[in-house]
Amino acid sequence: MAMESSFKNMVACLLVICLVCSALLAGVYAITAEPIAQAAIAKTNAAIAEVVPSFDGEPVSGEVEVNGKSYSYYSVSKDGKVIAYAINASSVGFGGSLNLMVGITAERIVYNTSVLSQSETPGLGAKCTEESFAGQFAGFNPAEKNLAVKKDGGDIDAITASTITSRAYIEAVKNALAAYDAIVSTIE
Amino acid sequence: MSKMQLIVKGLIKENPTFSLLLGMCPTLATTTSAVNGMSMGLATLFVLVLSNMAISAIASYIPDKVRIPAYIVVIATFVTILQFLMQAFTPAIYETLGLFIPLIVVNCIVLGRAEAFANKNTVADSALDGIGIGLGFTCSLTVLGLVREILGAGSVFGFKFISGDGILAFVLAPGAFLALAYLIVIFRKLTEKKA
Amino acid sequence: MDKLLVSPSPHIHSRTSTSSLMLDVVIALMPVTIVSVLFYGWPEILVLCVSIVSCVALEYLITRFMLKKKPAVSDFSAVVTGILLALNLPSTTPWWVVFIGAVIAIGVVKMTFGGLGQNLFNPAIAGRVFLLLSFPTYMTNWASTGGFIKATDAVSGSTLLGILKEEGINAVAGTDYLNMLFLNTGGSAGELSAIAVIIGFIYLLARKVIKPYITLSILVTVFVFAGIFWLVNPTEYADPLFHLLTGGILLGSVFMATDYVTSPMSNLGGIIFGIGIGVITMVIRLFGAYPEGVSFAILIMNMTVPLINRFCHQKKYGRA
Amino acid sequence: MTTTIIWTIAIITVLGTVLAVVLFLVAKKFKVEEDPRIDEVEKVMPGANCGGCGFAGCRAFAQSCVEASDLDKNFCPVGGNDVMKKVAAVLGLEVKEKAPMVAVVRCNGTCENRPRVNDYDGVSSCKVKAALYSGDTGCFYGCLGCGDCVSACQFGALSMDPVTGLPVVDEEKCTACGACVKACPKRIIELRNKGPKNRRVFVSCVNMEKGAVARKSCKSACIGCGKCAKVCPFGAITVEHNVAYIDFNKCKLCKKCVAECPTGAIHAVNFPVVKPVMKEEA
Amino acid sequence: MEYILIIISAIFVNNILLSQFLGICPFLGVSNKLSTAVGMSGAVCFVITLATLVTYLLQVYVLNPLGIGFMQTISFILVIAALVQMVEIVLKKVSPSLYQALGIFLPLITTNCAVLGVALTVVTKEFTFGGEPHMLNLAESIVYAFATSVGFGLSMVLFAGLREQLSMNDVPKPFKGIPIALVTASIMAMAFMGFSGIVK
Amino acid sequence: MKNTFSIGGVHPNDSKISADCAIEVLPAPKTVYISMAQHLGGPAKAIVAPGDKVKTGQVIGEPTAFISAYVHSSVSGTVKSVGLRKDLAGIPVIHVEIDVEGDEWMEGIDTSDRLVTEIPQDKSFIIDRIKNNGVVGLGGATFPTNVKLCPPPDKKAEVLILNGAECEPYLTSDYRIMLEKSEQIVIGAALMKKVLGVERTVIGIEENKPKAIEAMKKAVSSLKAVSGDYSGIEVMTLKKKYPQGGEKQLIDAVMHRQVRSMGLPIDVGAVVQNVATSLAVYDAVQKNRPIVDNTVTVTGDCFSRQSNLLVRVGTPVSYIIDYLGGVPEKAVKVVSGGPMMGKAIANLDAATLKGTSSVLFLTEEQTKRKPQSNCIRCGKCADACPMGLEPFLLNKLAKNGMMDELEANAVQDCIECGCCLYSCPANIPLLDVIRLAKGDVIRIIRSRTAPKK
Amino acid sequence: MKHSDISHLGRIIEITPEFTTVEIISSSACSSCHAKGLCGVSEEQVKLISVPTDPYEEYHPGDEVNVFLRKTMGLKAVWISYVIPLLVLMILILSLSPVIRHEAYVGLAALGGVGLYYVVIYLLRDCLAKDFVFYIRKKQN
Ligand SMILES: Cc1cc2nc3c(=O)[nH]c(=O)nc-3n(C[C@H](O)[C@H](O)[C@H](O)COP(=O)(O)O)c2cc1C
Ligand SMILES: Cc1cc2nc3c(=O)[nH]c(=O)nc-3n(C[C@H](O)[C@H](O)[C@H](O)COP(=O)(O)O)c2cc1C
Ligand SMILES: Cc1cc2nc3c(=O)[nH]c(=O)nc-3n(C[C@H](O)[C@H](O)[C@H](O)COP(=O)(O)O)c2cc1C
Ligand SMILES: Cc1cc2nc3c(=O)[nH]c(=O)nc-3n(C[C@H](O)[C@H](O)[C@H](O)CO)c2cc1C
Ligand code: SF4
Ligand code: SF4
Ligand code: SF4
Ligand code: SF4
Ligand code: FES
Repeated sequence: MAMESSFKNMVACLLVICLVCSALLAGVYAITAEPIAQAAIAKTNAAIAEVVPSFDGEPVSGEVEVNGKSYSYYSVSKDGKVIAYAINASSVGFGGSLNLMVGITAERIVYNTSVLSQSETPGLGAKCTEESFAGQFAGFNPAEKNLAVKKDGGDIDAITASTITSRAYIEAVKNALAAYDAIVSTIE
Repeated sequence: MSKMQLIVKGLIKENPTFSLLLGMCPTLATTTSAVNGMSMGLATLFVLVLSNMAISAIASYIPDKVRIPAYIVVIATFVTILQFLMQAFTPAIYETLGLFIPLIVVNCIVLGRAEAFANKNTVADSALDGIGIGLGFTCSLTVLGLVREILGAGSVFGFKFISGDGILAFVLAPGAFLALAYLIVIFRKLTEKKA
Repeated sequence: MDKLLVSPSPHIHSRTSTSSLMLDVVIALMPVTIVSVLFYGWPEILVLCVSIVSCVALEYLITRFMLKKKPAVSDFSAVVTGILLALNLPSTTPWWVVFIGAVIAIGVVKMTFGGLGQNLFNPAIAGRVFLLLSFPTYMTNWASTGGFIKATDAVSGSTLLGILKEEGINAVAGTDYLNMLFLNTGGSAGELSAIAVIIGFIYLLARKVIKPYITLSILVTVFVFAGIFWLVNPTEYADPLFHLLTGGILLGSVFMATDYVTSPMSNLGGIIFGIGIGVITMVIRLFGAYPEGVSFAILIMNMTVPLINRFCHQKKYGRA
Repeated sequence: MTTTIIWTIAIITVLGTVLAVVLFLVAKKFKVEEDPRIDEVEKVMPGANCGGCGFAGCRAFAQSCVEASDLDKNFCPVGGNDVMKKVAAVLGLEVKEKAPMVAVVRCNGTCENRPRVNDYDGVSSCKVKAALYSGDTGCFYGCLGCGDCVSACQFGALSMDPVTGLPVVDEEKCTACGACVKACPKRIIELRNKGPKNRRVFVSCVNMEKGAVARKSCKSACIGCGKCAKVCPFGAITVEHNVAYIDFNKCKLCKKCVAECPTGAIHAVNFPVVKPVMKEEA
Repeated sequence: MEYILIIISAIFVNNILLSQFLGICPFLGVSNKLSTAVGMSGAVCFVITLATLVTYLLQVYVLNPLGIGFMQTISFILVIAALVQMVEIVLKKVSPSLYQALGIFLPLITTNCAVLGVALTVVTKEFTFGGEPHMLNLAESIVYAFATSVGFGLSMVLFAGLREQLSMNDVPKPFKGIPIALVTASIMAMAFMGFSGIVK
Repeated sequence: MKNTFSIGGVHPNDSKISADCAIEVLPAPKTVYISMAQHLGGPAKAIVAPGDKVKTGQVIGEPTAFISAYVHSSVSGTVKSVGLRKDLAGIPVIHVEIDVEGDEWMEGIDTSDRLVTEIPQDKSFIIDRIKNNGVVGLGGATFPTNVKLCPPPDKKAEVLILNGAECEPYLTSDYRIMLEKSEQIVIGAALMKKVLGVERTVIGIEENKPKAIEAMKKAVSSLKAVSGDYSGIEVMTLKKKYPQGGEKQLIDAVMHRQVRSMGLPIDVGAVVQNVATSLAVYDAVQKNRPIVDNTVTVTGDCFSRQSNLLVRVGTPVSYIIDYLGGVPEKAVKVVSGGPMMGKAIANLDAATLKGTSSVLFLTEEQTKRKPQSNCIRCGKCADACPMGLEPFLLNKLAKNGMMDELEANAVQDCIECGCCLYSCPANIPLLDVIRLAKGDVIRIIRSRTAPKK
Repeated sequence: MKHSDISHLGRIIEITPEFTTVEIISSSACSSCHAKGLCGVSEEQVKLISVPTDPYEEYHPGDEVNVFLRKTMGLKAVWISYVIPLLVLMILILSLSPVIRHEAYVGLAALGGVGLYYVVIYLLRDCLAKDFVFYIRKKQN
């Protein structure tokens, strides 16, 4: 059934298959490159939109350094005025790094937070994505309340049996606030 | 073998997960929930069907000795295409399944079907075979995911039916092995009776 | 006598039987059990009862209806498993969680492998670890449930090791060791009183139920390991005596690491096994996420038992 | 984008070609040439891997068939003639039909015929029992009743009859693999021709003791009186060491001996009118 | 210090078999005999590490500069397949007796999830190891691959020991073979979770 | 310091209830049945025919192989038949049946009680006497003593050990002869010492027989006064532990040396002989008296007439029992030998052999095996095994037919002492299984070491 | 067979007065598995093994034999062919990384080191050959 396995045959055959396949791949790549890029942008934008008040225009991305750590952020504006920053902040949780998008309004109030990526334990730390915990940060004003878990004397209810994750989440928000301060100070 | 049989055998007699115990890595890793399991199954189904068809089409032109590498190239191509498509259109699922999408390349089910079926049969039959085996794989992954989700999280396809948590161990690594072990035993018992 | 009985030699047998051995373990566990009941009261009795009853019942039902063999629950091994499982749980554990623990211990870890003597892992420990992974909330709630006698210290919601892990060494400074020896603060039933465990240990040794190698090598290893860290940095690490007297190390080393089925057969093997448990326990205690690591350590070393048995043999006659 | 496409094609092609070269080298060095017919033969084998054929397993048997120039020496007792015919068809060879065989228990020392004089209280194993003593009864030669043969049979063809204490062969299931023959320390089980319509005549006793002694320990013992040998028109019966033996190749199933035997030690099975006593032998 | 964290993490905390589920086929398939498991582990360690080295170089110095990083999957599988075969050829050329001994001792090594999985992980995943999330550099990648494969070997050898023991026990019939092996693996995974949190 | 062996061992209750019964002579029965297989090795060939008149001590069976022994008539009378008869285990063996008529001894046999203390100096004379009088080991194995006393020339014996341990519960026959025939035993030892050319002879006795120790010590010291031939003989007190009397264990206890696997005591310079054998050697050499009778302990907790009887070889067991009032009501098992290593008797009509040391009655409660349960891997069997084996492992390996592993784990070293089965709390028939496996493995080893064709 | 040996089934293909050549079929880690035939990754390769001819035993080409090797030798083979080069690789990478800036060179150097190691083995191949002694025994049925 199959062709004879001579050296020439084999090389030729693989060559052809490789050519066809790679051409096919390249083609599909060319077609999907655009949607992929858009999906990535859409994801970021969605994350931004989730954590800041409604805005117009495109978010403007920037970069700021605090204590040798650089943070990427997006400023959004409404009617030409910057109304909030969406800051990408991270910290180390129970299972690995915890990545948040933290929206902070111009009044230095946490507008909302959303989890970009996390590797906490499902059912435990992974609950940090749920409203019951993350919701506590919406509208959180660090000037009025203490940003810490109750166990540490703060005002945040920790996720049951996941103090570590809760602390990490708070840590990330604090980082975002620090970055916010840096952004504001560089602008001024 | 009728067309129907081609499909049905993959569900029971040659069920890749419970009866043949193939492709264990994705089976264990991606079944933290029914949806994840099903997505992985469908992704595999996609590659399986396309590669089966492609290989049955070109099998007669391939010298025997480069059979395997040629198949690998073909399969890898489809896997990469799948990656592109998922990245573009279902990025969230792509992210949860992570590493296990590219690893479809080394899934013995795919190469195994190419070797055992596709290279000897017509394109149409191979497609059906791919669908059958792929569906079998999808079903078992979904079932396994479902069991783990019900026990581990107290939900079905994401809808919680209890307040609070389930038996967390079932969504963790030990639960994967445990649930699979018992499902295999149950599967064996059930099919034994039929036979 | 009309027919002669014929059998291969020997024609007489010693009196020890599986059930007498297991009964000895149950007796040895009594001091610990009594202390825990006195201290934790009715809820502890409930946990104990649910645990023992479900272990025994599961063993009976599984042998009878799934393995289709004659049930051998009269050997008391399920009772031992039940008591040990209960002693490893907080008295606040809801009954259905205890039941799930029993299902894992007996149903999965023991009977799936073929029942008594065939299991590769310690059922009670595996059951406990499974619960710890599955219900961390219940499994870390050490609140007092009010016993028949009051202890001197008010009971906090955490074990000493938990406090040590969460809040650092200062939080546990000034713990009274004498107090720990007799009645500990917080912790699972089995961790309450060091002296009760030691009484059990002496009983088991005296009755020749266990040999001391495993237990002692664990304790010595923990002591040395903790001692080294303490000597290096006493402001961060607790002292070795603290580590010996808190947590489940005593209960684990006396009753759980010595389980015949899941520990090495030879004395040398037992010592290696014990050292392994000691080291892993301390690594988890000092560096891991969990405050206590005895259960994990025993379970991990259970995996090495076949290898240890393969390479450590009894000294043979006439072979160098 | 164009460069990306070009590079994609270039890299994959280069890698693919390299792979082809490597594989060519491998293929040249390590060629597998297993005769494909081995697989085919193996497919028609019963797959019991019991070793009854004298080979390690079905595959080894298949290999030996493929290599052999004729099939005279190879026979699969499990599959019997049917399978051998299929094998021959695959290989294009001739096969001689072999008379099908079946395991036969040559002891009728039922609890009734042979009173127990001892009780055994050791591990349930004929081998252990045989090494220890004569057995529970007066007959040193007879069945020990612990069922070593039953556990040796992987086809489920043997079972212990709780009433007689003797093994019973299920003729349907028995494949004549001979495992039980090897397992019995008293060598009571014999493979005999199944016979036309499964009819057989055989002496169901191996007791080598003198008549009186044999008779004392077991009512159905062959006492070696030789009456059967005299009456047999085909010379199929020999008496040696006080036991009669019927050569199944010579026996023409006339059943004359059956009537002649004073102790009923000769059994005729599957004949139209079966005496109720014989039933357990079926 | 970071290397030590990588090693502990890869061997114990995120064991490739018991927590990442890569390479389950050889885990279940070649673990019946201890000596084979030991030999297989040694061979797999070498293959994983070597494959990771080569694919790392390929990714970082060929694919990325050319802007075709997304071609990993297909090019890695080709490279690894060729590499595995090449080792075989080299060994045969270099010392026929060694080669013959291996032939008796070990089954052939095939490309599986473990080899490809580690190679892909190294070039796609960010790791923390106590510090900031970052991509691994060459040395870290190789240490990671090595440690992961040692983790593979460790679980494999322990598992083979347990299975040899199991093979002599009277496991209830429906559980014989793979199911009981999976239950065993489950309890092993449970035990290994005790290490969680030692390295973030 | 009390000596004992270094590995394993168990402590069953010693139950020496017949210890204080002096040896009684049992009148000869009407008919004796003398087995031709009374020793290890090839059975003897009967050289008498029905109708022949024989005298007590007359040779009726000749050895057929290097390892084999003479068999003598234990009574005088007429040979009635020569043929198969069932032995104690019910297995047919050639026996010579003799109708007893009077008690006429062969000429040349000194039947007087006179103690002959001077030791012949001619070694081959001693050996010939031992051989011709059919002396075999009476410690259990019935190995022809003359063969044991002629070690291969490249091996040198250093110590002769007399085995007076009698570590088996219930048995008291060795104990009684040590009390009643102490001098004869010591003289027998001196004879063997002479043949072997060893300097040192140790008589090992367990501490639970203080009277025997004392009697033997006294006999040694009084004989030392008689002649230089008795120098170097000592009595050693051993701790009570079963199986102290096992050859290998005794060597370990006395010499602190261990015989290698599959080796013989002579490899470490030891020769072990039972005290009763020593007595038989005395009789054979000094009195030219073959083994025609031996001491048999008849005992058991359920048995009221404890006795130590001097029994003619070939006496039916049922005769002995009837003489003492019949089988006790509660007995279910009759054992020939001790409860640990003895063989259950399946046929009470069978006759005693030279090596029959006891008839022991056991009740159902004492002996019936309890139902077996799963091995709990308690290691009690391994702790008990005096050979340092791991019976639980051997049992498993044997069940799985793993011959190579069985050999690697030294199943061939098992001495079948029964300690493992005795101590197993799960009542697993360890020794039953191990014994079979041992046989198979030894066969494999033999076939491997056998010269290639 | 001694317990410390491993065996592999093979077939004699050639006998010379000095060497007997046995062919063994090496199957992949997967192909001995029950799913063989469904799973095509299971390739098989033929490997030839030469064993000193035993003058006392009669073998014929085509005979099925078991090829034996000391188990420790199997482990030693793994050690030499895989583990040591792995160590060479690791040591080179770890020691060169801080010294050489460019990772690519470190990587290539390590690969070169492994190559060099195999060259050394090549030079020592005769020494090695002495260690690995195989023997064959007729397959017992
Ligand atoms: C398998 C497992 C996973 C865990 N995962 C997390 C986690 O993701 N986040 C977390 O904060 N704690 C986690 N924990 C719990 C911690 O180890 C620890 O018990 C907890 O942080 C302290 O309890 P508390 O929060 O009640 O003070 C986990 C525990 C287990 C057993
Ligand atoms: C477990 C075991 C226990 C034994 N116990 C005794 C014993 O108590 N007394 C004894 O004389 N021989 C005993 N023997 C037999 C001795 O090993 C050895 O065969 C005997 O002492 C040699 O002397 P003999 O040739 O005179 O019989 C025992 C053997 C074994 C294996
Ligand atoms: C995914 C998977 C892969 C397997 N691969 C192998 C293999 O490579 N080699 C092998 O011997 N068995 C393999 N097996 C089979 C089992 O490990 C085991 O050998 C089988 O269940 C029966 O074992 P036995 O025939 O040795 O008793 C595999 C099983 C599974 C589920
Ligand atoms: C000394 C000793 C210790 C035991 N320890 C345990 C134990 O820790 N956990 C347990 O489940 N059973 C234990 N058992 C009971 C029994 O051995 C256990 O259920 C078996 O593992 C079941 O096969 C113990 C028994 C003894 C004699
Ligand atoms: S006499 Fe014959 S039939 Fe009776 S038991 Fe013995 S062998 Fe069996
Ligand atoms: S009865 Fe005997 S011959 Fe027949 S199949 Fe069973 S073992 Fe084989
Ligand atoms: S009978 Fe054998 S295995 Fe058992 S204790 Fe005695 S020497 Fe050891
Ligand atoms: S004494 Fe019995 S239960 Fe204990 S290990 Fe030995 S065989 Fe097993
Ligand atoms: S599916 Fe992962 S190794 Fe086979």
